[in-house]
Amino acid sequence: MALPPTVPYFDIAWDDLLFLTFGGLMLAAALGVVLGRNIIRSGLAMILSFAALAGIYALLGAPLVAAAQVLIYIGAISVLVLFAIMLTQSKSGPASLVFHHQAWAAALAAIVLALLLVSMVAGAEWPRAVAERVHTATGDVARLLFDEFVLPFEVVSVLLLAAVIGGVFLAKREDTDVPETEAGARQVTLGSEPGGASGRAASGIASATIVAAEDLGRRP
Amino acid sequence: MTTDQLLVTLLLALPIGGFALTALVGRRLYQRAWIIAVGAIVATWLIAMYLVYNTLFLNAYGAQGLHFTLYEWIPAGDFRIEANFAVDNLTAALLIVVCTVGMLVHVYSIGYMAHDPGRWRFFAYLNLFMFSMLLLVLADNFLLLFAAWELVGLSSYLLIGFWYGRRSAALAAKKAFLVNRVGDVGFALGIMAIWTTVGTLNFPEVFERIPLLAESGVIQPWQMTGLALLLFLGAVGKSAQFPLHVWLPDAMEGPTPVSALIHAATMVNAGVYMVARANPLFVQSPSAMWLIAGVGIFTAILAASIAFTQRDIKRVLAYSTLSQLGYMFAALGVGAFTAAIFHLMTHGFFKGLLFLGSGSVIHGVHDEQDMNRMGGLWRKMPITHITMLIGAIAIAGIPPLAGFFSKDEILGQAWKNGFVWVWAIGIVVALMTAFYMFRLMGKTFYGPSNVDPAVEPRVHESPRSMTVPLLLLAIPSAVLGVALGFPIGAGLIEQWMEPVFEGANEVLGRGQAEPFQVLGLDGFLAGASVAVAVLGVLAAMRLFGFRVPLLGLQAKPRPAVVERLTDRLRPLYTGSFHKWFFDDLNDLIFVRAGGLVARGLWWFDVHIIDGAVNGVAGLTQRSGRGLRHIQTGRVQNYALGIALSLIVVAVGYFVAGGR
Amino acid sequence: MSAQEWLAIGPLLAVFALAMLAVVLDIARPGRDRLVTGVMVVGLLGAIALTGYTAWYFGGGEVEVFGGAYVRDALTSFLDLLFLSIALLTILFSPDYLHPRRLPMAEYASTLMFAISGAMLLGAARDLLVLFLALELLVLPGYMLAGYAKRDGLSTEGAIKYFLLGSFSSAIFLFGLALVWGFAGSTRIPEVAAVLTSLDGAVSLTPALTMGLALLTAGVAFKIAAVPFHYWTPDAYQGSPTPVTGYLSVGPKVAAFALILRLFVDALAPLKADWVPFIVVLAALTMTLGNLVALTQDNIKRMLAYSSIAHTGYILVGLAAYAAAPPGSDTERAGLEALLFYSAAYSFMNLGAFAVVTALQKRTGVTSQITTFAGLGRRAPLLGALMFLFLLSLTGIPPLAGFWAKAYVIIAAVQVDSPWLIGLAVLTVLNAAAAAFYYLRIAVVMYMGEPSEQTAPVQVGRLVSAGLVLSAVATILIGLVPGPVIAFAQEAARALL
Amino acid sequence: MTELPILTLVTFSPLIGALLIAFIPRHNVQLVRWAALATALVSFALSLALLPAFDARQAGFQYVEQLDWIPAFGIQYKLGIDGISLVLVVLTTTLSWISILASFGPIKDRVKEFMISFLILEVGMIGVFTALDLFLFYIFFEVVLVPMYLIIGIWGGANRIYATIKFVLYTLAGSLLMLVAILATAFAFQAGHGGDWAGAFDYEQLRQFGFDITLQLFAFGAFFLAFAIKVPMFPFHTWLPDAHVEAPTAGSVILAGVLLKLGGYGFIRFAVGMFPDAAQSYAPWIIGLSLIAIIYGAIVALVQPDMKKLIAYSSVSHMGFVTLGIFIFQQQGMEGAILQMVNHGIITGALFLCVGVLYERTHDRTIAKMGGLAARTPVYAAIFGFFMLASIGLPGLAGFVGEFLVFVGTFAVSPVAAFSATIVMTVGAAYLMWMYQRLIFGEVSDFLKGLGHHLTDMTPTELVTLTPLVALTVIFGLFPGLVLELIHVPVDGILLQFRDATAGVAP
Amino acid sequence: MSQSLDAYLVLASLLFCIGTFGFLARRNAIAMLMSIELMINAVNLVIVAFGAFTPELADRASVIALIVMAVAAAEATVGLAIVIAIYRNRRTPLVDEYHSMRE
Repeated sequence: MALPPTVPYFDIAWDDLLFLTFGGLMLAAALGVVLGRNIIRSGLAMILSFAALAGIYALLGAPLVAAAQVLIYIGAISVLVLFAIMLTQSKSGPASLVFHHQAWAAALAAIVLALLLVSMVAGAEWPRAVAERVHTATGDVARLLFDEFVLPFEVVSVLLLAAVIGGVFLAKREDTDVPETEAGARQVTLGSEPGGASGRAASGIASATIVAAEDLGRRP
Repeated sequence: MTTDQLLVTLLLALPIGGFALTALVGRRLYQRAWIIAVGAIVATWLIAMYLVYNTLFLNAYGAQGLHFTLYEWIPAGDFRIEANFAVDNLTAALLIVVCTVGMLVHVYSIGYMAHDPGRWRFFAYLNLFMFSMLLLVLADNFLLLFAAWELVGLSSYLLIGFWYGRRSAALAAKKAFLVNRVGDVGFALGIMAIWTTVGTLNFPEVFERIPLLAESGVIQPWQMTGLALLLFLGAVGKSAQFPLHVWLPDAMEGPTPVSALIHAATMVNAGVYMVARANPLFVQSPSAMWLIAGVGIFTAILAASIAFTQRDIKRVLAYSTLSQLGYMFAALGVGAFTAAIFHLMTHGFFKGLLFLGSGSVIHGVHDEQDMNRMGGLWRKMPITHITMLIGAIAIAGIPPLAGFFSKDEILGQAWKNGFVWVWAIGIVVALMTAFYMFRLMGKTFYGPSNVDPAVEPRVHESPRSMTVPLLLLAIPSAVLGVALGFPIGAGLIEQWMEPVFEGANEVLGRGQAEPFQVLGLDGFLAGASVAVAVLGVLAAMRLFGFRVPLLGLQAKPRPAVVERLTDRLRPLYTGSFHKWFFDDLNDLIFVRAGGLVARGLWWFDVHIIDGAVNGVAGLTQRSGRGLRHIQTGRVQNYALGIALSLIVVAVGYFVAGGR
Repeated sequence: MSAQEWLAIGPLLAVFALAMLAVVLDIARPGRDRLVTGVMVVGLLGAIALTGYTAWYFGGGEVEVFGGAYVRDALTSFLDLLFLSIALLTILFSPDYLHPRRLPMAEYASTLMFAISGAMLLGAARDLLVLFLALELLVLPGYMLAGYAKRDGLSTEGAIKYFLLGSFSSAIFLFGLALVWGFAGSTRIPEVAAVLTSLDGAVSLTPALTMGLALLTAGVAFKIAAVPFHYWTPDAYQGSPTPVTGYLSVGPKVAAFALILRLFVDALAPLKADWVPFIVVLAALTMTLGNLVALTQDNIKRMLAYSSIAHTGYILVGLAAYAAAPPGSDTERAGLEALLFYSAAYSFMNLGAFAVVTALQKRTGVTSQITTFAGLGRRAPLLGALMFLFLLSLTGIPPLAGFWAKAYVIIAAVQVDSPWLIGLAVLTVLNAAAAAFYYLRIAVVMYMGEPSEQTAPVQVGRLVSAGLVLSAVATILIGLVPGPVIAFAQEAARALL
Repeated sequence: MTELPILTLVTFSPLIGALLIAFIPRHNVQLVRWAALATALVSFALSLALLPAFDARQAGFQYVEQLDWIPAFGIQYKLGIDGISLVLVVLTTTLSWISILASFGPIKDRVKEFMISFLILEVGMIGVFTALDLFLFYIFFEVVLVPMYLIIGIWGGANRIYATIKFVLYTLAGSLLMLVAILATAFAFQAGHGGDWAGAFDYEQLRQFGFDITLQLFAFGAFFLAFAIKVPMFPFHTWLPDAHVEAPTAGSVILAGVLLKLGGYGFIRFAVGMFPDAAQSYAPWIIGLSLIAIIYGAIVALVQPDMKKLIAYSSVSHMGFVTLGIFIFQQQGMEGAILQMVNHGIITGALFLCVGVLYERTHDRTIAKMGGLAARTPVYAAIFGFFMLASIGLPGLAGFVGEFLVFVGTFAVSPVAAFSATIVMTVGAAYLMWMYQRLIFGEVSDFLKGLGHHLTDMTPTELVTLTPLVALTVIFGLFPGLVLELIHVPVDGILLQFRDATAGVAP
Repeated sequence: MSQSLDAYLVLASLLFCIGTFGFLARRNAIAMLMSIELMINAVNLVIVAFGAFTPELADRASVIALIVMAVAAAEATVGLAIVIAIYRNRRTPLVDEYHSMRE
């Protein structure tokens, strides 16, 4: 069954429709991430945003990247983030706890930056770019990875290893958990989690991190 | 080095050696601390007399005198200064006074200082002074003269401040040095000017070139006047002329032999000597000469007026010295160089005599200097009395004693050279001089005794070491005038000084001196002098008493009349008594105002200059402290800062690279 | 890969190997900190020797590995030696601090080695992607080291500030890289440079490149802690365990300059006329603010943090001199030489200064307040003298290393025929004079103050002593005989141009 | 170079001594002291050994030692001396051993550190006078700062930290700017020689190289600031009173005796030697500042309550003569300036020693508290008086000739300047005499009476420190030719070059 | 529209700025971390978009994007570990409460 070349009634290309849909979804979800008062919902919005982005990757003819996006971001990173959220804060707080009082300035800065970036894009000429999209052959990617990109590939594995070793140490709970502070750190209790539980959860996230990281290390 | 050169060198070496030795070992000599110093000076005197004889009487060194160089002192490129010396007639004349008075003062001091624990210091200082003074008269270039100039100042400082424990002595010493320094500044500048314009500082060369340079216009008249006045400023300081006269009376804080030696007979004459020495230079500038005459005669009358009312015996003599020095400068100013030197010599002896006599008096009444607490001493101190009387007559200008000849010469020359006003003032001064000198004599030796009753019985004549010098000094005071100045205008002194002042006289257009006319102008002038002198003497005798032992003449003092007179002239009396308030004026200007300025500048230094320095440091610190606050400790602030900076950088790139 | 290529990457591999060895050793023999330390020291010495050998072997030539992504030239060798020395000194200083606080050595050493490998890779990369990865390999372990004393509230606070801001700037930097990459169409630096050169000068800066450049500038400015991107520095430095602070103040900073050399000087050189004004301004701001704020600090680590900001400013003067000089001139090279020389000199003296602080903190509970130093000149004369030496060098007193560093930077700046650079040189010396104040303040406390209450005898461990001696010798030697280092720096700079 | 590197020996002999002393146990104070003295005497002897073979008539530098140090920039290890350097080197070595001897008593705490600092200080000072490579010169110039910083800061008075930091910061600010100028000129030289660095820091070669006027103005400005602070010239002088007041006696002696001369030497050798045109342009201003310094320093000295402060301000005044003499560019002036440096070093050094002697006994320097010392300590009073008179500029003693030569030179160029400067003859005498009168004359003050038998006359050690200075003061006063002969040729050279260079430039 | 590189770049820019805003405005450490992930994703989108429109870069873009993802993962790992560590000390995830060190 052949689809019509354009979307019926709207007279826009299917591609464009998909682009607008995914793009709109992604931005909306991203806004949800930064504006949401409930941090858990923010996390979920992030997943949605990543998923929409995966759609855009697919639309751009990069299926491998799209797949990796789903696996890595949605499958691993987002989960980690959600774990961490659970661990540090369960309830949504009032706006004052969510936003810094410099939020208005932050908004202003972000808008100015956006204007700059958009105006840049509008006037840009890219000497190498072509008007038509090109498609990627997945096989070429693999070859490149072990030829031209062999050094980056190796470095990434080292990087992950380093992250794991350090991460495990930092997140590891120790029995002799005596705070030794130089100037006497301020103990501010805001979260609702009792200490013991948080400690155990920390070990959990650490191992999850290791798993995720090793997973990532193997996959590409 | 010839024998004579060696002798000149010895002339300097002996006293400085004496100084060094006495300073090092004098303390160990105890009572005989004087032995080295006096020995050295006696030897010096002998050598000096030999040289004087050679110069003046044998004319052994020719008209130019003996010149020689010891070594090169300052070799700085074109500025080459040698340590060179000269003995000519002028020097010889000075040597007579300096060495003779100096030697007698040394001897006199043996007795006078016998009981002072610091006597070794005293003799060392005296020797140092003799060295400096001899260097001054022997020096053959301006810088060496200047060096000696400063050294005599130093000796004077040391000797005035000899009793350092007395605050007044210390202050007087400092004052003397500093006031002298003011003059020295001028002298130094004059020397620089000479070197810059003439290119040398050696006397013979300078005096040879100066007339040529002035004639050819290389040195403009105004420059010449400036030059002369700068040098004269030095003379004003050293010879205590107005307005730098203030130090000399205070200098009487020193032991009396010092007053006699330095502040009457020798050092204060240095200014006169210098102007006389540099006569070829001064005569090039008539206006400078006029000013010198003016300053001289003004000082003469000013000082005389103060001497009227002083009570301290040494102060009267000090003001008298000022006054007589004023005469000498007046003489120099009117072009009567010979007369100036003549008066210098006679004055050196009789004023030395008077000072030593006053010292003897002070010694006799146990360190009392107030004349109101003396009186009637003629009986107890006969030698002192007689010798001082000779000195007083001499200074009053009564013939045939020494003062008459030299003073008359000055006044006569002033009239004849067209400075009638100088003569007029001079004659008034002569009157005053006679008066205050006999006021002194009357209050000290005649009339009723006002001596402290506790001391009265112990008043005695001084020991021989003191009286012998008095006697020895009385002789020249009495006869030197006749010996050198007779016949008037053609005496020995004229012959001696003729080669020295030949050039100057030529420039001033003065030919061979006319022979003295008893019945002409000369006679009139001489008569006037004698008349006022006698008048002054008589007036003083009438008011303050007198006594002529041999003739049995005597009069009682009349304090009541004196009282009435002073009451009638109260403002004048007060002014005179307070030395016309010069000291107060100086105190106001230099001490108080100067102190204020200094304090003001110090404040400026601490608060403005240093304040600026510390202010910059403080500002830096403060800005550092201010900038600390951007580090709030909150990550979001930091991030916002970074984001804003990023925007600035991006905009910057757009603006700067917007092509 | 040929043997030559293996040799070229030998030092890097060695450090990787050491990083893993540390963990393996810990697994095999848990808790043997001294063993780990020993192995690390020996290994690093070996690596240094190996680097020296490679440097000698390749001489002035260059070898490309991985298809040109990695290059070994004189610059690589220079930087490798420097980073390895930094690593060695840091390892020497650390046990005395870690052990009393019961912090394990193995993870520490491993993480440090990873960071160093990142630094070394930065100095050798000729590929934008590798540069980015190397940068991450450098900073990620850095975050963890900063928070290594994880029971210490200040340490973790510093770490999270460092991490958050660092990641933020990494994202910015990455965006910039992506734009440049999209513009140039290649990740290989020579190709990027070729594309940029081929552009006509008149239209060199398209909006896209402009934005890319802006993002990159901001990114690297953050990494070197240039004002106004410096905010993380004082907090991270103050919070970190003291030996880590020492490392952070030199390792990542010099490595970030290596990044600048490879990215800005190599790839973006054709655009240098566009970015030089920013470097000038950054340099001026950085040194001035660093010094001004350092004046008022009471905590020595924080003070040295601000001081290190100021030193960044001085190093930037060298970069500015390079950038402002006409292309191809000797002057251009002088700027780079100055940058390299300064980095080397600065590393030794700054590490030395931190090492003294570390030595004092062997006893737990010793704070970093400047008062800690009170009477040190009396309590531990040698330690005090060494501190004084390092402070003098930091001040720039001849004939120590720091003096030559400043002189070199200034000589590079005054060579450029530009009033801006002359002004920068003058600003540099004015800053140096102001800086003397706070360095001397420590000397004042050490020598002229009276010891405070807590005067326990200071014991300095053998390793720390060795490290201190090494730093001191380097500081003095570079001062007395700067010739060899200059020659090496010249060769390195030549390799770049 | 097969000959004995005698200049290196002279320069670094104190360093060797310092290193040896470092190995002497801390508690063996006496050995430390004597070792330091021995070291200083050795370097003194070595510096004297330079004299016999020195040819005063030969232009250029002698005993030159030259080694490449940093070939990349043409930086050399180059030492050499001419008459000016020689005189100042000997002055340094002389004052050094005297100062060390003078610290035997006063320095009781941390003697070892003191002696080491002092010897290193000596190295720096000698090095400044012998270095012929600008970079080397700069290094020595800076090296001096550190030990002096310690000497004032550790062994100084109550307010020592303020004083020492002020001293260092002030000096550093100036000298660092000079570094910029040195590097800029070196680069100009290099650029003028086709990019060849060889000789770019070599003083003799730089002198031959005509720098363009813009660079000269800039570089001279920087050099000027460095040296003006060191001299110190008004208005950069405020560090000096503080530093003097707080410094220990030996520190003050060296500070006044040698450190200030680094500035004067720098002016003559480098600022004028290398940038004659700029020197010409700036000269009127510098002369003006010198005159202000001369008079201002003297007037402010009048009202100082503290002996050391008074002498410090008198130093400002006296050093004004040095700058004045240099910048009138006239032979007598410049020779006078150098002579004045030497003489001021001796005399003011001695005055500080005298103050130290009194301070040792009274632990006070307030003039108002003293009085009548002549009665209690006659020898001290005599020696103090001697140096007071020398400082006033009494003919026959050392102070006079230099001062007068400066006057003469100044008068030849500008009578007005000379007029203003001579005022100080009076004021200068006034403050010293006033101080002397208050200290020495009059009745013994209550404060001194209270000290009882602690107020002793001078000890033999103190006499040994001061006697050589007395001798030198007399010798240089009577035979200034000893110094003038040595400096004549170099001064001629500098002025000749100055005239050649500025002949084309209208003033 | 979807055939235009510009459109993707605009989309990516907007996403980047939303991330920036989140980073600047949120107080919670994890929220900030998420914002950073958004920013990195924006860059990845730029990379893939370039790849899609530039023939030479087509394959390479995918590789680079994958590698960047891996880096992001490593960063997240480290970040979360640090967050956990500090949470254990401070008991709050609110970053602006961490201001023991300032000025």
